This record gives sequence, C-alpha cells and structure tokens, in this order.
Amino acid sequence: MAYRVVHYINQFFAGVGGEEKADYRPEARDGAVGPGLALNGALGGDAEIVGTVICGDSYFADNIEEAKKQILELIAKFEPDAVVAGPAFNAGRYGTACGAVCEAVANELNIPTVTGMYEENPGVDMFKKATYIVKTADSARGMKDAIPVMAKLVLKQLRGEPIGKPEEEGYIPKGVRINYFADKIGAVRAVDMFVKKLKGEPYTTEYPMPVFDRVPPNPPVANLAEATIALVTSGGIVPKGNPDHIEASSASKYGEYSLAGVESLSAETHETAHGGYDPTYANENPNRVLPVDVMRELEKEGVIKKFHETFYTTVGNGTSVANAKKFGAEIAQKLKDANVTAVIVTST
Amino acid sequence: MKLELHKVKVTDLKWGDKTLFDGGTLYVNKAEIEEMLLEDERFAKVSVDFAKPGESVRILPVKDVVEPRCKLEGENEVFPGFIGDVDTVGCGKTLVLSGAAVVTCGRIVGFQEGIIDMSGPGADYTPFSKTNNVVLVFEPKEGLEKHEYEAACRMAGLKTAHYLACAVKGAAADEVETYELPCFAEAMKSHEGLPKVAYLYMLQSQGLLHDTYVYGVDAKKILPTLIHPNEVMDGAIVSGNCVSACDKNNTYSHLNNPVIKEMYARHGKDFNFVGCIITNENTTLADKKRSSSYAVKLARLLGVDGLIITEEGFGNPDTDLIMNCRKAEKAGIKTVLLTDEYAGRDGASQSLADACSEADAVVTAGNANEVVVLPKMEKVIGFPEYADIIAGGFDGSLREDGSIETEIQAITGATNELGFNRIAAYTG
Amino acid sequence: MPVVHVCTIVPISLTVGANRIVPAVAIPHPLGDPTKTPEEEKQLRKHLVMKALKALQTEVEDQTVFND
Amino acid sequence: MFGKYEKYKVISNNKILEGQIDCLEFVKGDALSVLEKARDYIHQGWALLNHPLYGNFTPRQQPYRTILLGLRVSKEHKPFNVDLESLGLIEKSILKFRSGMPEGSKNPPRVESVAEDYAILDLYLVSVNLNRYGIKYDFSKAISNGINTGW
Repeated sequence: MAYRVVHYINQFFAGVGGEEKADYRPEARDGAVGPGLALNGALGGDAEIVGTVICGDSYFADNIEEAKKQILELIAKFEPDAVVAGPAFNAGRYGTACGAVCEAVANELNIPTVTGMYEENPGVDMFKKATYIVKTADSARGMKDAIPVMAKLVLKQLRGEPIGKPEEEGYIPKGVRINYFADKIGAVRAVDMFVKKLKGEPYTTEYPMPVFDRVPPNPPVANLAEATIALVTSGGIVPKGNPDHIEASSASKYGEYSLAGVESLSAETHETAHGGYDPTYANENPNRVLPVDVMRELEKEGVIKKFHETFYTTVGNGTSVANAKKFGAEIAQKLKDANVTAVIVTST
Repeated sequence: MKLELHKVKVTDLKWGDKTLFDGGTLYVNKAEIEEMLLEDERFAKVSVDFAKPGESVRILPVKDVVEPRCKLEGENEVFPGFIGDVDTVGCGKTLVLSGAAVVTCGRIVGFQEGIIDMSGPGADYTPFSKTNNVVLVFEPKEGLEKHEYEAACRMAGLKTAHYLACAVKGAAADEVETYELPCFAEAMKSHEGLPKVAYLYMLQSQGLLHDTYVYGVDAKKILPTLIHPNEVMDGAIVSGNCVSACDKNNTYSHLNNPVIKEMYARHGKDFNFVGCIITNENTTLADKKRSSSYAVKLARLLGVDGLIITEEGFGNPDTDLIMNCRKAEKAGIKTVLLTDEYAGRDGASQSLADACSEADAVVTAGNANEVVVLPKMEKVIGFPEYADIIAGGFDGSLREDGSIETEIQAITGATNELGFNRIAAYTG
Repeated sequence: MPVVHVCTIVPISLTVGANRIVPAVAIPHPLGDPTKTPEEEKQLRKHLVMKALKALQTEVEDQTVFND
Repeated sequence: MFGKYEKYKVISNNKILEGQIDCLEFVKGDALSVLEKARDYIHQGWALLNHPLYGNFTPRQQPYRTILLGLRVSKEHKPFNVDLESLGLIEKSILKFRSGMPEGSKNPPRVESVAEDYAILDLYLVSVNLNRYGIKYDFSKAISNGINTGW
C-alpha cells in the first residue's frame, strides 16, 4: 500500500487568491491541489497525496499558535505517514508557516517532514534544525527542480533509508554532525588535504570552525542633542521576579520592558537573570549593568533629546548564535520602527 | 636511519605445547604465558584467551592493544625503557607478527576502558576486530593502587607481545618493508622543489593513568623533541593511559601510526618528509603554552613549510591542538589537523572545546557520541558487567538480552585520531 | 542606526564584530565599582556613558576601541 | 613563571580532598558548580592554572572537578583585571559542561558504584598540578580517605 502524504500549501498556490486572500482560514481538501499534482507524480506511486491543507499566509502569521493547532488537527485527520510543505521559495511568511507546520508535525505526530525554501528565506534559519528544507530557487520558476528533490527526500525517510550529505540530497544542512564511513582512512585523507593545502589547491575541511559575521559600521550621530538613545543589554537585567522567565543561560527569548516613569533602577525594582557571572553586584544596583540613572540625567541636562523608554534585554551566556541573531534582528527592527537614533549595548 | 620491518602474517591462533609459528598459525603455550606474567607479584590471577575475526566474541574492559614485535638485527630491543634498554631503536631489522595482537583486559578504573567486538556492527568500528587477538585478563592483588596496577598491565602486554614475536624468529617474512630517512644535513638538501614537511605528534600526558611513555620517560615531563619515525615503529612510544577507549592511541596504533606510514609513502613525491616532533598534552596552562611554543619553534628550526598535527583524547587536548595550529600558522607553517568530535548524541553540540579561524584544514575521525546497539555475543572475555560504567555507556546500557546500547566512545579505537579508520563526519 | 558596545571583555566584542567598542569596568559590574562611594560610582558610570555617546558621534571605518 | 602568584586557591567538590589542602575552598555541589565558583573568582582577577576539562571525561561522566587558581604578584594590581585566557577557557568549559549535562541525564552512569574511582582519579590528575605549584597536601591520606571499597 502506498504511503499516505499530506501536503501543506498557502492560499496563493491553492488558487484561492493573492495577497487579498492572505487571511484565508485553514481548510482541508481531499487529494492533491496545485503544486501537489506535480508532487504526486514525483512520488511515483510509492506514496500518494491523500489530502491538502491550505492556509492564508497572513492568517498564519497573525494567529500562529491557533493556526498551528487547527492545521495540525486537519493534517492528523488524514492519518498521514509524512507531511510535505511548500515549497515556499523566497516568500517569508509562507516559509515561516511551512517550517512551523513541519516542526509541529514532527513533534506532535512524530512522522517525517520535508519543505523547500530559498536560502535567504527567514524560515530557513528558524526551522532548518526541525525539518529537511530543500534548497530552491527564489521564485516559483524553481518549482520543476524542487519537486523531485522533495519527493525523493520524503520517500527516503518513509522507507527508512539513510539520508546522505546535504549537497548530495539537496537539503539545507540542519547543523548536526553525522558519522559515515569514508572511502579512505583518516590518515590518507589528512595527507591528501595536506598536499592540496601545500600546493595552494582548493580543499574542503571536514570540520568547519565556528565563524562570526562582520557588518560595516553605520554613520555616526550628527546631532546628539536631537537624538533618541536606547539601551539594550546582554547582561540579563529584568524587572524583579523575571516575569518572562528569561533563562540564566542559553536564552531562547529576549525581554522588552518599559521604563516609563522610571528614574533609576534599584534592587527593589530590577535584578539580573544572567547565570554567567556573580549576580551580587548587579542585583545590588542594576544601574551597574543598565545605566538608566545616568541616561535620565543626560536627558534632563539636554545632552540627549530623549531616552527611549523601552529597553531590550537578554542573557548572553551560552546563547546560540542563531538565537542571538534572531533577537538582534527583531530588536533592531523595533528600534528602527520607534525612530531611535542610536543604541548603547551593555554587556558583562 | 634505516629500518626493515619483516612482516610475518598470522592468520590463525591455536593452543599448543610450545609457542611457535607454522603455516600462518601461531601456536600459543597458555601456561607458559600465565607463568611468565605471574612472576609479577602485583597480579593475583592472569588468564589467556583467544578472540579471532568473525567470532561471536566480545572483549571488555580493554586497556591496551600491542602488536607483537622483536628485533632481529640492530641495536637494542623493542619497547626501549620497558623490554629493551634505553638506548636508541629504529635501525636494523624488526620482526612483526602482523595480523596478531595482544589485548590487555582488566578493571583498572571502573570506566574509561573499551569494548572490542569481533563480529557484528561493533566490529565495523574497531580496528581490532580484524586482528587475531591473544587476550590477557588480569586480576590484581588486593590493595594494589590503581596506578601500580596500570603499570603492571602495561608491562604484561609488552612482555607478551615481545615473547610471541621472539618465538617466531626464524620464520620467513611474507613481506619486508623498508623505512629510511637521512640525517637532517642531507634531508635539507634533497628533493629540491618539494615542500619540507614534518609531523607534530601529540601525546596524552595528563597524569597518572593518563600518560604516555617515550623511551620509558613519562611524556608530561618532556619538552617537545624530535623523534625519528622509525623509532616509533620499534616501540619508542608506549601507551600508559586509561582514557576514553575510542580516541586514545593504544600502543598498537603508535607502532603502526598511519600518518607516519602515509607520509613515508608520499615522501619524495609530494613533499620532503624530514621528521617527527613529539609534544605532550599537560593540564596546566603554563605547560600548554610552553609546549606549543616549543614544538612550533622546533618546526621553525627545521624550516618546514607544513605540519600534520594529530591529537590524542578530547576536552583539554583540544586547547593544545588549537594552540599548536595557531602558533604554526602564525609562523607561516601550513597545518592539517586530525581530531575527533564530541557533538552530542544528536550531533548538534559544538564538536571541540576550542576553535580558531586558522584551523581551516581539519580531518575528523567522527562523532564519538554516536549511539550504537551492539548485539549479544556468544562469549564475553573479561568482565561484562562493566559495560554500564565504561565511558560512553550509561545505566541500562547493558540490556537484559545481553546487548549493549552505547556511544561509540566506548569502542576501542573507534575514533582514533591518528586516522586509523575510515570513519568521518559531515554536517547534515 | 549606529550602535556602541560597552563591555568588559573587549577581545570578545572584537570577535563578534562590534564596530564601536567602549571598555567597561568589570564583568560583574560593567558600569559600576562597588568599592567606590555611590556618588563616585555614579560619576564613573556617567563618564562611561559619555564616552559611549562620544563613540556614537565618531565616524569609524573599521572596528574601533575607544580607550581614554 | 611558577612563582609569580602570591596566592593560590583550590576549588573542589572532591570529598577526599576535604581537609587536606590549606587553600581549599570546598564546594558542596556538582562539577558545574565548581566551575561556576572558579569563574566568579576569575571575574575578580584570579588566573586559571589548570585546564577545567582535564581528564578525558564527558561532562556527565566525572562528578568531581578540582580547579587551581592563582592571584598574580603585581605592584600595580588592578582589582578587576581579568585574565582573558582564563576567562575564555572557563566559559568554554562551562558551556561544554552545560551542553553535556542534559544528555543522558535521564540515565546517568551508576556513579555510586564507581564514585571512589572517580574521586581517586581526580586526585591523581590534580596532584600533578598541585606538585607543580608547590601546593601542599597529603596524597596518601587523601587516598586512604577514598578507599572505602576494594576493587
């Protein structure tokens, strides 16, 4: 009997409509719809699309938890063996939805999942650990190439066959190290690589070292007296009691707190959530990490025009680069939207 | 220095009244070995057993593996400082019982020793499922301190290896391999146009039960120094450690160091292999700094263009590896590193405890945390109850049906950082 | 939108790619010093924040550490 | 080099060292809490003298850690001068320990049955460094502290 596959797509690929229909609510249809027809063909009879679940991109983005729950229920009713989502190409909201659906399916239904996205789709960084994401072109023109690769990956998982290297299988690396038996022993591989490096020929390291990004510096503040300055910290300063439960290490979230009416931080109002240093001094006087007292003073003195009354905080200790990047991007967007001129980031 | 390895191929083991070699079979007098080893008063009991390729046999806990060797011609005897005198080795002719190995087995500390399966999935991971193994199982005298017990086991393995090889003297070699590198004065002038390279050989030297011996000297007490690769083939480097089974270099892999072998093979073709530098892996930071600087200084004195660097163990030796790499690259010496990884069971954690951007050419011997299931074997040599507490094993790892669920860290030689095996890893 | 990083361990800040860096006092209290009186301590903090603001007003082409 | 520290501190949760070393700060808790205590001192200017990941154990295997710290002899000693190398190492080690902790923690090794082995092995490894820096302790007393069971 053929394996049962459910396909998740958005309103556009289901032919419901474009942006004007993006608030379309989750809906299930029997059999394949839109790109599912090609996918069904690529599955070659070993697996079959028994149902398609459709959801508008805006509806998903605006009601993530609720939408996920509804979609999961609709998927579960088909009693599938696997779920394929997208491909979403470079559509950010669609990619995020595909990733989130795959993640939820893997966690709740414990069955294989595959989706497809363009490398720069924000869904890639968010969900590449949770599901196989096939590398696609940036637009639907890449559909023809993406479908067979996605079909092959889902079939391999269904049959319990080993999944090969990302470049061979066409998926974006999940970032996990996997053992395999190479053709040659390690010493021979090392000497081969050595000879190439000595000759200046290209070679590929078997273990890439962790790397950090660089960004070009932004232009300076022209007129400080007209500037709005915000504070951001990785020192873990939070309102007393740590209302959002930011983790002491390996933070999975950041906090966003108002300082309206706050002239200075104190042991009564704030503390640190950071587990990476002796918290005694920061708890005694949180201004030692987040200098709110001085910022207020400078605001009064007119050195700066305005102290931005929301501060952003997380714990830098052991926090993954991926999470830190995500926090950084979100915080930067919020500060930009609030017309902040410049930012002081404090770290312990 | 010129050394001939006279390799006699052992294809089978049998018990006999006299230890001798005949038609590929090594006959072993069990009583004679037991008697010889019991001369050491530190042992209460010694027993000898066989484990051959393909058999449904598991050995645990394994301490060391030694290849039987003895000198046929040339100065001194193999394993200088233990069997031989402390004079130089590496010249003349050495008899090698290839295809045979002495495996020492005993509980020294209740963890940190390994598993060898002679068949099944576990056999794919250990190089010693392919050798005909003479297994020594020890029990110490009551109250013997652990490091004394380790020394006794170490000596017993070397003695037995030497004893077996000596009994085969006179047998015709199946193969003779010749290894020769000239003195530095000559080496510097030869192979014009080829880059000069050396091998930086890191030795585990963290303390009692974590040591390696060079001519009988505890390696943590040495400054990095030069060694001729032929000396290594005669047993100048002996393992004395009980660290994680998968990536400690047992004496067998020192004797058969595949990096040395491969560098010899490409010598004069792709590069001019001028020699080996040995260095240690001590735990004080001052020692780490001193040794890495000193080792790289030796490489600079040799004027080499490149270094292959191999690590032993994991954790703090990662710091030595990275220091060696960074200092060499800063001195303009191109490096390739050989290591293994501890990326967690899911492979998602950081593999090494240290990193640097200069380390852009790394060969990996795999993720030691990968979990495998080793099915029940018909026969277990040693102490099966230790599967639970061996490194990489965990409570419940010895299942009721006799199978073992474990990380490959517990398998002897599985992620050998001399590059002994085909295992590797990629980012998936 | 320019950013200044006030931190104790400058080399880490350089590694992660901050472009304007102002060295701080100590890890457990980057903008303070518990051995000083509260007034002195606040003066010290103000000095550091002013230095950070100055860094924000300075044109930089590469990673720059603003020492005294 | 080995004489440039005016003060030493040994931080350990290894019970067989308790009472054996003058400058010992005994920590009741797991290996990670020893590393965190050492980190707090490093933040205050102490230097790390031994690598926190000594011994080839994955973090969940070895319950004992013993860390040596030294305070530099310096005329113009700044109170908050952090030794960067020490800091980098302790941070990386803590990360390793944290990442290694959850793994298998549902099925930790039967530590009790080998606790003495772990304690003695820890002593073995650390004794090399104690000797190196001339920190006095009674090796055999510590060993006899540890031997409650034979093997």
